[in-house]
Amino acid sequence: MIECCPYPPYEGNEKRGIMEEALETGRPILETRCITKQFPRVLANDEISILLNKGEILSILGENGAGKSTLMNILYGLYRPTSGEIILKGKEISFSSPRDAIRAGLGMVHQHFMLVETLTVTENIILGSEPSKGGVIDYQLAKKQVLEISELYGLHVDPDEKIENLSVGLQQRVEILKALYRHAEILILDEPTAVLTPQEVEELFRVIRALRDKGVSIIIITHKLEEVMAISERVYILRRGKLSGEGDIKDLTKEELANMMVGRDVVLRVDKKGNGKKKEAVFFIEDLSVLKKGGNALLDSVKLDVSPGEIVGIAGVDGNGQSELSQAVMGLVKIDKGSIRLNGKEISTLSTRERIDEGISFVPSDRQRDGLVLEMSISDNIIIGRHDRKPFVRSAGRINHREIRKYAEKLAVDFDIRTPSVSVSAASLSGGNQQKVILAREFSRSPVFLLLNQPTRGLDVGAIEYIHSRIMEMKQKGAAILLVSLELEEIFALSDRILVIYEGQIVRELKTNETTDYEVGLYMTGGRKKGSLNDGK
Amino acid sequence: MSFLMFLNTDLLVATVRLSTPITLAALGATVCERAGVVNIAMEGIMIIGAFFAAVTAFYTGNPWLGLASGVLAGGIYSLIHAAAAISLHLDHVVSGAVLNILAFGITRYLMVLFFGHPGTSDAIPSFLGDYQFAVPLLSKIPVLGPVFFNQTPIIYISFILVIFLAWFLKHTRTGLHIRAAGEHPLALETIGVSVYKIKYLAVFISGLASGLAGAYLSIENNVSFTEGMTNGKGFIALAAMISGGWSAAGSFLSALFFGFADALQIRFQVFRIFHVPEELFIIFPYAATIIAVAGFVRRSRPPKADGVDFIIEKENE
Amino acid sequence: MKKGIRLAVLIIAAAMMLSVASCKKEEKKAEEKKLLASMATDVGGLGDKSFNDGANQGLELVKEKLGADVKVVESKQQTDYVPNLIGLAEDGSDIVFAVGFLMEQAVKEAAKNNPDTKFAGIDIWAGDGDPSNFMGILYKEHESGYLAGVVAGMMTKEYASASPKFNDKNVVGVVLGMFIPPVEKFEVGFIQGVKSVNPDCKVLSVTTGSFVDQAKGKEAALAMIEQGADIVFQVAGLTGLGVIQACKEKGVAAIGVDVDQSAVAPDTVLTSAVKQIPRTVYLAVEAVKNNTFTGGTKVYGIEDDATGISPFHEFESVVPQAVKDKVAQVTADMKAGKIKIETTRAALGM
Amino acid sequence: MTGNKTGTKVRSEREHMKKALDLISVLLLAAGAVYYLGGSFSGLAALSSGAALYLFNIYYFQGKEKTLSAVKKYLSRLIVPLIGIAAAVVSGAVIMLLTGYDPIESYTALFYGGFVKNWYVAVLNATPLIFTGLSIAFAFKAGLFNIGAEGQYYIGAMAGAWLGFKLELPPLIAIILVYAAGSFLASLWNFIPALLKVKTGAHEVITTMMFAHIARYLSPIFIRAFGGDPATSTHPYVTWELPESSWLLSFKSFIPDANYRLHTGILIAVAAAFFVSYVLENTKTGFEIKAVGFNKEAARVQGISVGKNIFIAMMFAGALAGMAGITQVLGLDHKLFENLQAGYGWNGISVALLASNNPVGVIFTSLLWGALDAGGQYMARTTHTPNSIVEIIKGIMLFLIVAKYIYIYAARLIKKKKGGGSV
Repeated sequence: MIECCPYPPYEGNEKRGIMEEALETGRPILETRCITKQFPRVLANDEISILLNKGEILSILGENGAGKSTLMNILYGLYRPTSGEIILKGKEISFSSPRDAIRAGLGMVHQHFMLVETLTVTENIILGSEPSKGGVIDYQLAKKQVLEISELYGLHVDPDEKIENLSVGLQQRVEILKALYRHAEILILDEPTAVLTPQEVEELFRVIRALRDKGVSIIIITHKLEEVMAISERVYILRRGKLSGEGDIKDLTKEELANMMVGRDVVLRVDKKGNGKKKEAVFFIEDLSVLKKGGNALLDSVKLDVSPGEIVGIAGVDGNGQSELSQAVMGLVKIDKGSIRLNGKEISTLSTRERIDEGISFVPSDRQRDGLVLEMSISDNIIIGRHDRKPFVRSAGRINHREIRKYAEKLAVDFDIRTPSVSVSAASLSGGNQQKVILAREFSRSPVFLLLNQPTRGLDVGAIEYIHSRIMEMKQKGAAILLVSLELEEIFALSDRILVIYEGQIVRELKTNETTDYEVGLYMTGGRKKGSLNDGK
Repeated sequence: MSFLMFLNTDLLVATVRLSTPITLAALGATVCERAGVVNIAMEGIMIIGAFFAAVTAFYTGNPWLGLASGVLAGGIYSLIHAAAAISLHLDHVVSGAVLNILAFGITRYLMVLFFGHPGTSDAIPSFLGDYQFAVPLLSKIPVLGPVFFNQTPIIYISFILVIFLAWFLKHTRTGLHIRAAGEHPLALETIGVSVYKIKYLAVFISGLASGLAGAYLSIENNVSFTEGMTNGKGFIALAAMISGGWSAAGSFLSALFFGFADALQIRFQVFRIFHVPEELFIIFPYAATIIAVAGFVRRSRPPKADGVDFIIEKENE
Repeated sequence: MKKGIRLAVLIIAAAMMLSVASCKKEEKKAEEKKLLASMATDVGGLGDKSFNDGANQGLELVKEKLGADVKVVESKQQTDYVPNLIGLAEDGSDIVFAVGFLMEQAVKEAAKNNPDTKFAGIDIWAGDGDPSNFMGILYKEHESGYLAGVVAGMMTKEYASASPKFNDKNVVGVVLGMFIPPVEKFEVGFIQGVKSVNPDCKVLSVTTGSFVDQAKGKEAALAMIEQGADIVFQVAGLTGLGVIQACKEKGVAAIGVDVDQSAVAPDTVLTSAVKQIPRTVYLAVEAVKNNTFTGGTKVYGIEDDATGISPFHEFESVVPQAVKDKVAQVTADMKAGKIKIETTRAALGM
Repeated sequence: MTGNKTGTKVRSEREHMKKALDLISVLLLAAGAVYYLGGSFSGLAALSSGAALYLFNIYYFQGKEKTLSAVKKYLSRLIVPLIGIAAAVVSGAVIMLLTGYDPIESYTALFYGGFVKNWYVAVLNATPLIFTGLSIAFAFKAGLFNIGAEGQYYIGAMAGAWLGFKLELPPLIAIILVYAAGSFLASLWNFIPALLKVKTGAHEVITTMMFAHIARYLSPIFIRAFGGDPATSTHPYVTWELPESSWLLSFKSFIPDANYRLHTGILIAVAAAFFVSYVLENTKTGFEIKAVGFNKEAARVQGISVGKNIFIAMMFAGALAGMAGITQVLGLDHKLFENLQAGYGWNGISVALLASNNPVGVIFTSLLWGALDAGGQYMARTTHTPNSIVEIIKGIMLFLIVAKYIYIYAARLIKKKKGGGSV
């Protein structure tokens, strides 16, 4: 056994009294001692000791990649720690699979929902703990049980609906029900607010508090300072796999937290100076509709315009037509009605290829699925789309590897892509660097119109800052930018105008400096009666 | 001569007989692929099943033991696929292709060992075709009676399996787990069910079913094993499963369709309706399948994680 | 782990010792020069219950009666033919048989390059330009087919009452494997035989497209039986086993092919249209032994007892004397060259 | 000034010399390959001296380290296949022992027969395999499984024979035209599967396989149409012989001791492999096909037409498999047999997988497969071991070489052992 002090001195932390205090009260339910997890190339957790009291809401704060998820996966039995111990209700335990963790009363709501989309709510909730007789599932009983629990905790959801037809908020609800169904006493929520509207976040917090009042102990993993301040009672801060601080919320300020999390002061404010007055719009969408196969509209008569040097934000809950909008702009989906014009030219009849040639650049939301060919090299990913253009191709379709390499190396420097070589595969890069490869490709085309769909999804603060600054640079250069994001923070940080999308319609247009995130959130959930666009002006 | 006189009950009975091995293999493949493991090894598994069924029936004189050993041999042989595709993370198609190649080598090698000569085995003393059984009353129903209720054991088993597997996938814990494993394996793993175990089980089930298909060929439909007697039926089963939309009932219907087309072409030849080379008749079921796939079968969706390798602990987090 | 390695080493060591031991045994080989007869199969390989197996049986016969050594090699693809034939010649064979019409080109090449070895080709024709150490052996399959047809034609109508196996529909059938020359000759001969004694009889015919698909053969036979066929002639190799099975289950009669197939289902196989490959193989080897081997084509037929039908075995009592007499008479006519039998469907206007 | 100039001059001289030596080594390698494939083992000497010169060149101009790293690079590529082959050979030996055959005698015959005695048969076997292997590998690169290569092979063979009869042209022109038109027809055989794939999403595994069955049963009809009169002809179920103008050149015409059956189709196959490799690595078409094969979505977003590239890949794959048939007819048989057990499409899958879909790798895996087949025949003839053992060994080999994860497990196990031992 490796010697490890249960309460290591944290960097710059003198408030050790809380720990001892908590221990003295004698109600810790879960404790980790010196958990270390070594992955082949990364030390993900380095001697982490935390303590959870019964019936409290605890936050674990840290950037992406700080090791929060690894720690939780260890607690949940998905990973085994390289060393260290876990103590549950005073007894040392070791989980060899999630099954053990679930039996011991742990429940987890993953950031990426662990729901099977083609199955119903009930099937998902009971999965793995099915009420059954001789292996045959008793669906009647299951449904009854699900309804009972959702009644008890006030988490209403239709038990017969398929997951793929539910909103994100409801899906999360199913995830929580899933844990409660297994009698979870400790509930771990991994980045629970990542895709929720402010209203949904509030609702979630209400649920969390209600759960706490019923005796459930809760761990929230997040990188959002505001949430930590709003919901939790105590917080641990992780940085690069190590505990960098902990404390009672009431004793801490936001700035202190930020400092402990990043190791420096963070300013998530971008200088939003425009370049003079508004110019004539270059990009128009009019009356754009995309219908589902069944007939109901995915996009319903969307109308918008973007001017050079302007960033227009599209705010909305996931699944309200954002992806169809970007697909329609890029020509990846058949549109049923409407027009898209760039520089006065109708582009809705053009192929994707021709649209790119007209000066559209696109950063897709799912970089691994739509943005990159992971198996191909970084240099190939940088020039893909222009792989058949000079100077990357000689006559007769022969590829000029030397030019490609030269160009990719230059962009790798320009966009700060950290890699030993541009000839390694894109799969070997971290998420932030992968996103930079996409930016390098798209921004270097000097687009007239730039479509960004969640450009910073899942990235850490440093990368977000960098990408935001590059976006502002494009704005300065006069690109017309349409920004689709699920993170209101990002919309507010970058855009000049905000369009709210709800069920395939643009329900509101708002000026960033004249509105609040709460108001936008209201429209995002269809909260107010769908007004005409002119109301906002 | 009445032009359509071959459209009779016998045609439907023949359809069932011709489609049974395809149905069985396609059912197995359905379970396998619903759990997220692509299986193109049915041809090989069938031939192994057919061989061991015949060998056992030959040496023991008991076709039921032959049935059991053929099914079991198929199951065991399919575990190679499970080990390769699940534990060794080999591409599923590659593993299946290897199994097909191996199966022909193995049976040819063993033929000489067991029977002293290659080609075809000696005839088994008693076969399952002797156990044809007419269900009282039901077999008297016009048309459908003889088709569905006056058949041999494995054909009955195949009917039961269609219903059972459809029910099994929908209504049992294991069925639910299998469906979840093919759609979102991590979701299953995170609630404490071993995805590997479920996948192994599904592959094993598919092996049993393909083994049964093989046994049908060698000890129920006929009385001896012949090298290569599957003659591409395993691949037709693959087609049936895909055009059946990865469902038990769909696979059954697609297999019936192919069997029907095949039965029909034989009758075309018997009646010599068109004076064209025989080979054009033989082609008919294959062409009909293409037309069916092109015309009637819409894009059906495979399980989301079908053929996707599942590794829990990623190397570089 | 270590144990595993040790075990592996042991196994390998054991393997080596064993093989060394077995090598030594074989070193002491008899010096005397025996006659060596060998054959190479076509891609169908042994176990085809047709010409490959037939030739193999011939060699067995040779081994037994002439005391010669024999050697058989199975070809897996077309490219194997020439090296296999030449290889057998180089191994010291006195005569090498090439089996199947697919090997024609190969065996002639091999013969040209190994003038000291005799070659023979089953189902292969030898022309004027071909080497003199090569003998082509052909058979009049249509004669066997014709005789089988005579029996079938009479039994299905005139003598249908002889056994409950026969009905009054006056229909018989032929199931073909793939449509290749020997198969066609059997079928065409059969049809003519049937028609010669029973002009109204309907002869159904199905090609299954495979020589190994028993299920398909069975289905084809069943489809014919449904239409009233009470005698089904199979010319389909292993696929034909399914045909016999179908006849057995449905209680009708089957006619086997190539060899006497009575043993497959004694109560079902009425007779078989045989092709005496073993006998002709034996004759060729004997000719080599007696130094009477000559090149050119040898066409074996009824006059050499190389074609014809097998005994009726269990049906001996069922088949009336009139039929047996007719068979004997037709056989005699054939030997006398009185009967002209077409060999292609085209000639029959099919 | 002067010093600088001399420096440039010296450098350029060195450059020239390097280039010249490189050229010589490439020529040696090429000539060696031609001779070796022609069955002449003197080619091996040329091959090895070419390789030695290549390494020497690196050593002389770039230093020891580069040489070592080059050697390492090539060796590291070979290590897994070699381990796989060795392990399969050992497993085969165990099976033989268990079933009462002598492994040493058998293997001696197998390898002597395959790589020495009947090496030319190995080359003949490999020729169509290279084409079908390339066809399948190329389709795999686009994310497609051309399981029906066998069918395209038949179409190619039929087209080759038909055009061979019809085109009465001078030798070289006839051959070029037969290849062009024949492979075009074979590629058309994949037109409907490609169309269905793009338009309705019908799985190519179903469609190409069904088309393979159809092609297989069309070939006897074709042969009857172009064969002699069965009643009188010398060889009734074979087509007529092609005119000599459309025969491929045989090796014997320039290597006197070559086997007279060995034809230069193998050189066309090797050239095709290098061509496919070039297309994939160095052209925009290859770039797009790989992008579509790896990630359809991302390719689409970048304006690469998925449908177009599926079409190109399917048609090109069809053409390659068709060339296997053409080569077999023009080179080896000079006529079309009814040979329904060719199996080149199936074995093509094996060689493609074994080569991890690397076109140049396909050459070597096809030769290995061809040699094992040829050796298996020799073994079956000279020993008592049945050659179906070769099929089993091939299957095991395939497993052990392709299942790279075995080696990761093994490495981990060894590491753990070591780690555990030291503490």
